[in-house]
Amino acid sequence: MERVIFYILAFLIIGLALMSITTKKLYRATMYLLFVLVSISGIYFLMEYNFMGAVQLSVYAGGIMVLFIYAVLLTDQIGKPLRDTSWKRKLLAGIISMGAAALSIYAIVTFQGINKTFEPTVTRVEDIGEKLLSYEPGGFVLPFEVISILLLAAMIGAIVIAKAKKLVNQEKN
Amino acid sequence: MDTFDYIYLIPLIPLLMFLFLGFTARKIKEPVSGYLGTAGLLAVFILSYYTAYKYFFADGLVDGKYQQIRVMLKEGWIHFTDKLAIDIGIIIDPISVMMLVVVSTVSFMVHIYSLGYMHKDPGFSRFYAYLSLFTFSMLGLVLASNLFMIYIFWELVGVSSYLLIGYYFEKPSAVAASKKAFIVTRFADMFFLIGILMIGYFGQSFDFMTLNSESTISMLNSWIANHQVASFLGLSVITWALILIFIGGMGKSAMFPLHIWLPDAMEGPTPVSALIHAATMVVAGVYLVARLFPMYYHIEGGAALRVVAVVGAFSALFAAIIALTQEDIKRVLAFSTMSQIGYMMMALGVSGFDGYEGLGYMAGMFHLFTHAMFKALLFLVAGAVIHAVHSNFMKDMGGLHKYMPIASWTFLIAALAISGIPPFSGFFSKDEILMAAWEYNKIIWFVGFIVAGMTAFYMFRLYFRIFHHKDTQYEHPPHDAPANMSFSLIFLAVMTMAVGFISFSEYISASLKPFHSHIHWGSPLVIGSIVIALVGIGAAYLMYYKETEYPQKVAAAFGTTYKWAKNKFYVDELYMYVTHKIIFDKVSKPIAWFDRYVIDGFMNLLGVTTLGIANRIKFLQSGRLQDYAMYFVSGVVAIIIIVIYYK
Amino acid sequence: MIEGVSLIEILSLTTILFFIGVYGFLTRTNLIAMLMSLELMINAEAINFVAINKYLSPAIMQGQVFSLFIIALAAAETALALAIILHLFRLTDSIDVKDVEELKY
Amino acid sequence: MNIDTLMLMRDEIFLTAIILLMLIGEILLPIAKKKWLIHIGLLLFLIYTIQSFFPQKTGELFGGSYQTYPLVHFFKAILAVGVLAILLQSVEWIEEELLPYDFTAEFFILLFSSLLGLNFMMSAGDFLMFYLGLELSTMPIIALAAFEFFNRKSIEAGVKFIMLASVSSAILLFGVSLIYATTGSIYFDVIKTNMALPLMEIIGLVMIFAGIGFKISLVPFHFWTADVYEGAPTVISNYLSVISKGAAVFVLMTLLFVTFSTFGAHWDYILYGIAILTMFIGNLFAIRQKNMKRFLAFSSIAQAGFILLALLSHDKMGVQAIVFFLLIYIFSNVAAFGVVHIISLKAHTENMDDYNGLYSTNPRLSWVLMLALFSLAGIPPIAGFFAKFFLYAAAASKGYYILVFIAVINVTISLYYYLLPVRAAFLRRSENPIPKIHTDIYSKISFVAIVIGLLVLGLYSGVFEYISQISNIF
Amino acid sequence: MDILSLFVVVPVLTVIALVFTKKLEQARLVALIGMLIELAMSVNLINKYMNARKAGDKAIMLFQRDIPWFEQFNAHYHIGVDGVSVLMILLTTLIVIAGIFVSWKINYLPKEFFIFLIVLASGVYGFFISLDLFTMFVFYEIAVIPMYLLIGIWGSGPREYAAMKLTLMLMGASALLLVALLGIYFYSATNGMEPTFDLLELANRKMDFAAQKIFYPLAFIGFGAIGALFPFHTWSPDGHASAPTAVSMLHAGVLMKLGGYGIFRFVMYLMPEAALFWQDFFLILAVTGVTYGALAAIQQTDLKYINAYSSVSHLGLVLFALLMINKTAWNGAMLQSLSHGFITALFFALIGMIYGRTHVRDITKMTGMMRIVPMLGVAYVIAALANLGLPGFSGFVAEMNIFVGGFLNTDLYKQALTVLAVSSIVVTAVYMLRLVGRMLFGPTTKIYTNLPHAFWYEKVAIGILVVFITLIGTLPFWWLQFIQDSVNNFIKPLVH
Repeated sequence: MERVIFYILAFLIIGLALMSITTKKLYRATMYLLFVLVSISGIYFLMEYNFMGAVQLSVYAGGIMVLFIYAVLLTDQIGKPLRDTSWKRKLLAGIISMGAAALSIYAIVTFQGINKTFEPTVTRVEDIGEKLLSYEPGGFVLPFEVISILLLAAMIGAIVIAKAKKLVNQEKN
Repeated sequence: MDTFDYIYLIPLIPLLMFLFLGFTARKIKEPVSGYLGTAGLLAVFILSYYTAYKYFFADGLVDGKYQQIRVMLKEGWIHFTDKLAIDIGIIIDPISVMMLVVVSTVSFMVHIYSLGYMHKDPGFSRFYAYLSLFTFSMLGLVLASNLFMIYIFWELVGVSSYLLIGYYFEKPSAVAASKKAFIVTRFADMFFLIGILMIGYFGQSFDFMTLNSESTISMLNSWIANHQVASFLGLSVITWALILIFIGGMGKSAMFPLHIWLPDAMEGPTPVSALIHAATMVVAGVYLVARLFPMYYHIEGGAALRVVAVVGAFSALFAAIIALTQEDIKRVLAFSTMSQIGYMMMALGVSGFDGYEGLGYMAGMFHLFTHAMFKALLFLVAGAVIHAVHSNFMKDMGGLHKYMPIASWTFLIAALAISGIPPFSGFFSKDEILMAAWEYNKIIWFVGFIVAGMTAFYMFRLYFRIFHHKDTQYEHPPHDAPANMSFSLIFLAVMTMAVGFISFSEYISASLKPFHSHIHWGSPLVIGSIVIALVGIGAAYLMYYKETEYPQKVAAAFGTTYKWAKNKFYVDELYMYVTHKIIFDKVSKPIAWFDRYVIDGFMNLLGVTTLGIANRIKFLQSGRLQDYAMYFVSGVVAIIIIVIYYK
Repeated sequence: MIEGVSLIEILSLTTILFFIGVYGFLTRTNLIAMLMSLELMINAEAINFVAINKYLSPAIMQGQVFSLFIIALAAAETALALAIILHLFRLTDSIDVKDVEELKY
Repeated sequence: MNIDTLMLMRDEIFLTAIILLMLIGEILLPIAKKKWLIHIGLLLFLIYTIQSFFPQKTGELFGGSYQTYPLVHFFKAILAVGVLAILLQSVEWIEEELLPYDFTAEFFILLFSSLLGLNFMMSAGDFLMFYLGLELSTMPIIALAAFEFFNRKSIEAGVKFIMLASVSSAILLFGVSLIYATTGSIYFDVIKTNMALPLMEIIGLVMIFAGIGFKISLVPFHFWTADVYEGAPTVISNYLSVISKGAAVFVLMTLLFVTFSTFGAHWDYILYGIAILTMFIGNLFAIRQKNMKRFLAFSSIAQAGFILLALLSHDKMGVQAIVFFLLIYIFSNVAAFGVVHIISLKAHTENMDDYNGLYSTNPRLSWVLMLALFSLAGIPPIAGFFAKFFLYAAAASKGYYILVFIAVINVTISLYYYLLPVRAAFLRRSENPIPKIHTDIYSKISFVAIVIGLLVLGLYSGVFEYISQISNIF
Repeated sequence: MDILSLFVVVPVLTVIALVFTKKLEQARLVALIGMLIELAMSVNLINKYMNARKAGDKAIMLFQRDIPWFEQFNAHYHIGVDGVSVLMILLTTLIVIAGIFVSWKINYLPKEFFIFLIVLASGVYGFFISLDLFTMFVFYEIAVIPMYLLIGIWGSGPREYAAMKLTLMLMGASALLLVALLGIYFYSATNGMEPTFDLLELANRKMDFAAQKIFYPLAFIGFGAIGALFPFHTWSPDGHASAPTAVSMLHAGVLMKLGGYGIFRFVMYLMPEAALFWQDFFLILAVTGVTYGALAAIQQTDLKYINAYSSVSHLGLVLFALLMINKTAWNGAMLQSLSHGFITALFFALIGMIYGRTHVRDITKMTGMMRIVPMLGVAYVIAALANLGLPGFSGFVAEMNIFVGGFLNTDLYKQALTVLAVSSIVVTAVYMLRLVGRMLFGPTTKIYTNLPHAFWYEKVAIGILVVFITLIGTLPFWWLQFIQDSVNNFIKPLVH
């Protein structure tokens, strides 16, 4: 059963991803991407990583996609068809990507140690929280702190640039 | 033999004089520098004669053999190896002492003569400095105790000759002549040097006494006999080395085919021509062969000496033919010099070694001695004439006998001497040469015989055309030279008359042992040579005493031969062709081109290629974001593939 | 662990997804679209980590936490990137990739 | 875990504190007094720099996520000095370009966060920390690259930088995930023991290498470098070219030498090839540049190629050579970029032709420029020579003479272009050279210190001895 | 401070003092004082050296000093001198002093000029005293690089091109040398010994022959390029032509000697077997250089080009002599280095003086200079004669040693090559006399008749050089005693 669902999801992900990167309409692309992200959260749920699935849905599908949509709106790209790139580039990119993908998949398939099986466990939200705040071996408090600074820095960076936009506008007027 | 310790003073005095005059050339004015130089030479003159006296009459002869005395001044001036070294030393033996006398006499006379000749010349002091330099070098050359030292002074003589020929350095022809003289002799010196290197390599010494010693010669001969040394064209390398050394002598002594510089060298002031290009430097080659005579004679049965004889004879004939046709009086004298040196070479070449067999050697030296006197005299007279007439060409002269009696009479004495008319000195030396040649090879004798006649002819052609021939009207009536110049002329004339009576063989011989030789007055050889000389004089008298049609007729009769002789057989042109057209244009120019455009071009090409590649690949940095990403991803893929491939 | 689905299958899926993202990044002409392709790549990795964690060492949770951080980072990155892109849009009225080719050679 | 052990990461803690202080200052200080922030920032950073020179013990924190040992600590100090020098040079720029828009604190915060990220990256004991450090170092600097808001080039640089940096970090991350799949861990020490080199792992390693190579700007991952350096504010280009690159090299070195040491032997010909490519591409592109920043960008690419020489040695010799080289390289490049920065700021030109006759008006700047470029070119007695020499020695010690040969050929090529600015400044005479530039005291201090460093570090072997002592990281 | 290190320290102090000077007058005075101190030290060194040898000190190198520098690399600051280095130091000092006098009136950036000049000199001094390959290389490069600025800033003609070419070629060659150094260094680590750069230590360790074969040509070409080894000489004509006078002097006079000296001191000494292995190959290059340079000089009309090709020819003789591998030839090589140093410096000084007056270097464009500037003319003739190997001047004794040395080889083929080399003396005469005849002699060129005569500082410069040219030429044994000390030791590994 899960296998069937997985394959459905997999086809959704791949199909929608392909559509997302090939469609001529930018807004549609964002929508396809949204569906991809949602499908991916399905995979998380399927793996019984519910917290991950939730995060995926809320942060990605909820947060990041909104940013994208705003950006698309702000840059006035809804109706415009996207310029097509040259066939040469497509061919080259296709060859490289497919080749790399084939290579990677071959590597994955031939890897010996990958079929170990473990007893299934369910990760609870509490466990994750505990781990995130633990400074013992296996804990992740340091990354947690670091990413806070990172987010702060990214935020400041984004704000500064956003502010600059205003300044540019002022300057323009 | 500490009594000869003062000998180093002989070259040293002119050297100091040169340095002093050289440094003060622009401070000290005219007569002073001349007097200084002359005074210095006077000292040398006295010392030389004192040495000659001391050597020949007091110390030299020990047990019936003249000693070779070596005075070592600096041992190991350069140490090449433990055995091979350049020592600075002086050798005193008959020929070097004789050369001392020759050099100091002629040089002293030229110094005195130049006081008048160079009067009011702007470079007066410089001239005397050069003269001192030359005298130093020449004295050093004759006194040198080893091959390398002789080479050193050889070069120094060359350079002083260069400086003196180019004395009038604002005259392009003088500059060209000096350059030519230096380069031609330098070319010969290259062979000389190679010869020295070879001799040094085989003989393990540069010292004359060692090289000429029986032990060295027999060692070398045994090597040759046992084929221990390489041979080339049938002659052993050691013989070749001697021939190479002889080539060096050929260069200095203007032997065919390296004679081309000598006529041009007449561009220098006439006293210089007298000193360098008649009496002293040009005989250096003869002296060199004489110095190494034991080697020349003994090594491989005297193979090298045969070359000397042939070259000498040919040069004598060749130059005499050219001398017949020249119009420039100094050139006539130059070719005459060449011819006479050929004679000397020939004499050495035909000589044996011991006792009377060594007549040729003695005669060559004798002729060197007498020739120095009369040829210097001839040049100095020519200088006086040129000084008076302001021209070098016979056509501008004539009838000078009444204007310049001293010049005329002294010239006549010298001309008689060179023609071989007894009792003038030239007769004795020349006759002995012919005698030696007769005993050696008849063809060579015949050549010498013919040349004697030619010599008499062209010398009297010269004499008559200058002093008689026609009554030329001169703008400024010429007159005899001033006292100082005339003194030299007279002194040398006296010498010319006197020296013939020295019995040379008592003093100089190849084996250092004196022997007795005398002229067989009645022998056909002697008579023949006097007759041929008289014939030459008579012919000249007929043709040139008065203006006649004969010269043109004779010239016409000889046609092409005359034209070739007049143009010196086009040897100069051949040289010009080889140097300019072949070496300069066909070798040097391509090399210069090759260097600029191929080698340098290659280096530049490296740079240009690098820049070119840089410009060609700039498209990689296209500025397109996705290109960059593409490179990135393909780079990753490529690396993966390479790793997999090589793993 | 998904019943009947091996890790190989999941990893293959994510690999395909990743290279679809790469392909998109290389071929889209619009900066925002490229950024979206980038999201696909990042998502593929996130799945990777989670899946590997799940299959290989479910007790340790390294991968899962890693994925969380990836998602957070992706958000920050996207925000910053979009800010810059929008700023570019202000300056040039375009977000086409061919309008950022001024710096070259 | 207590305060003592926590002090093992005092560099990072200190830096975080400075970031926070700047943030507070930004909030509290009134607009008129924002200028103070510059001095406060400088002062705080100076203190940080000084403290970073006090020795640090070896140890690890947070279950191995954070590791410190003398070499990394020393390297952090080097980076701190570099950043301090850059900051000193940029005071005037901040006053002129940032202060009016009230972006001073932001500048400091972003720059310091980036440095913090680098510190974490170098000290990382697992891939998570490594990745976070990498991102933390990149993202603020991307924002800074786009900081000249009215300059289209600056924005373009920002766009290119973030797009390519994201791709590269995505690829790196994919590689990490593959390694995670094969070794089952993200901790370096576990990975080291579990490495068995199946294909998957190789792919992962190559991808990680590409990600780090991107930061070092190795060919073919270097394409962003020139464009970003040219577009970004000079201060940021400077930072990118030395600090960011230096840290990345250090990380690559520790990863290759320690974590992936089992992989070493299979790796060498790749490094070999990339070293050659990087040197040639960097040099060949640098030759024809007229823009000074772009010129220095390619030169820095070529320099990265030289560094790879020492990476081939896999031993202490390589480590010490690399660290010493980076130290000297930071000094040299900071000086070179500093001069370019000041001229660009005061005379508004980055074109090499405008440097003609620089010596007639600005002899001191010209001297600094010359010394810096000579150091980069590796000409004794300036420190750069010694640094390069040790790199060659490291490669030669493993018998890579041909590579050294190629490298020295490249040095000759590089000498050509390093002489070009010198030629412009010293040899050329100009009708209207760049007018006399008055630099502020901060820049002067910075330049004087760097010049002294450049002259002393090579001749005085003490620093190298010290590095050598602490270089045993295996 | 030991007496050798002072040779480097004094120039450095001079440079520091120069930084604080303001005007030309001060700068040249400071530079001169610094170099006069150096001269005093050189004389003192010669004195001490002779005393030490007299006292029976048989060490290869005297006054050694060994300070560890980079201990991890076993790189030392190891210095010491033997006879050859002592003479080379004297040569350097004299030429720098002459160079300062020649540049007495330099008006464009005088301070900087003297700074670079003396930096260059310090590099040269360091090179001559170092016994450690690493130290040697450092000083070598210090000596090369100021050239770029000196030519580029104060040069004439295509100065930028020439400076760049010179620098790139020399640095490219030194790059080869660097590889060789590393090779020598790492191959010295036999039997678990620590690798070393130390010359004397390296000589004790036998380098692997296979390795020698590879690194010898690299090192030889590396040094050979600066010694104008054909075909790596093309930097020299352009470089000389564009360089300012003092720089040409120093460069041709001293810097180009580094090549022969380096080969003598380091390359052949450390890789004797390879030296024999490669002997014929490089001999052919050297002989080609000798004749080729001389023949190419004939075609030149630019004074400096003539001299540059002449240098190619004469330094070719140095390499030729070194390759002959016997004591006589080596004595000659070192003597030739000295001799050519003085002669060519004199040439360039005179060319500079003449050019400074006429602003023309083309010999077809001026004639009769002898009448116009007699002092310079005479000096030029002396230089020309010395160059063509006239006895009494230095060129002769050096060349004779070389030729005799070449001929002492039992190998007929080497003797033949010697003959070929000897032929260069004729060609030298041709181009030297052609030059002298065209430029100095002949009718005076009208436009130049009012040129000033030699100034006192020019006379001093000329005087120094002429005196030493003559001293070598007349007292070769005095100079050879130093050289022989050194040659005897350094030829040992090569001859059995």
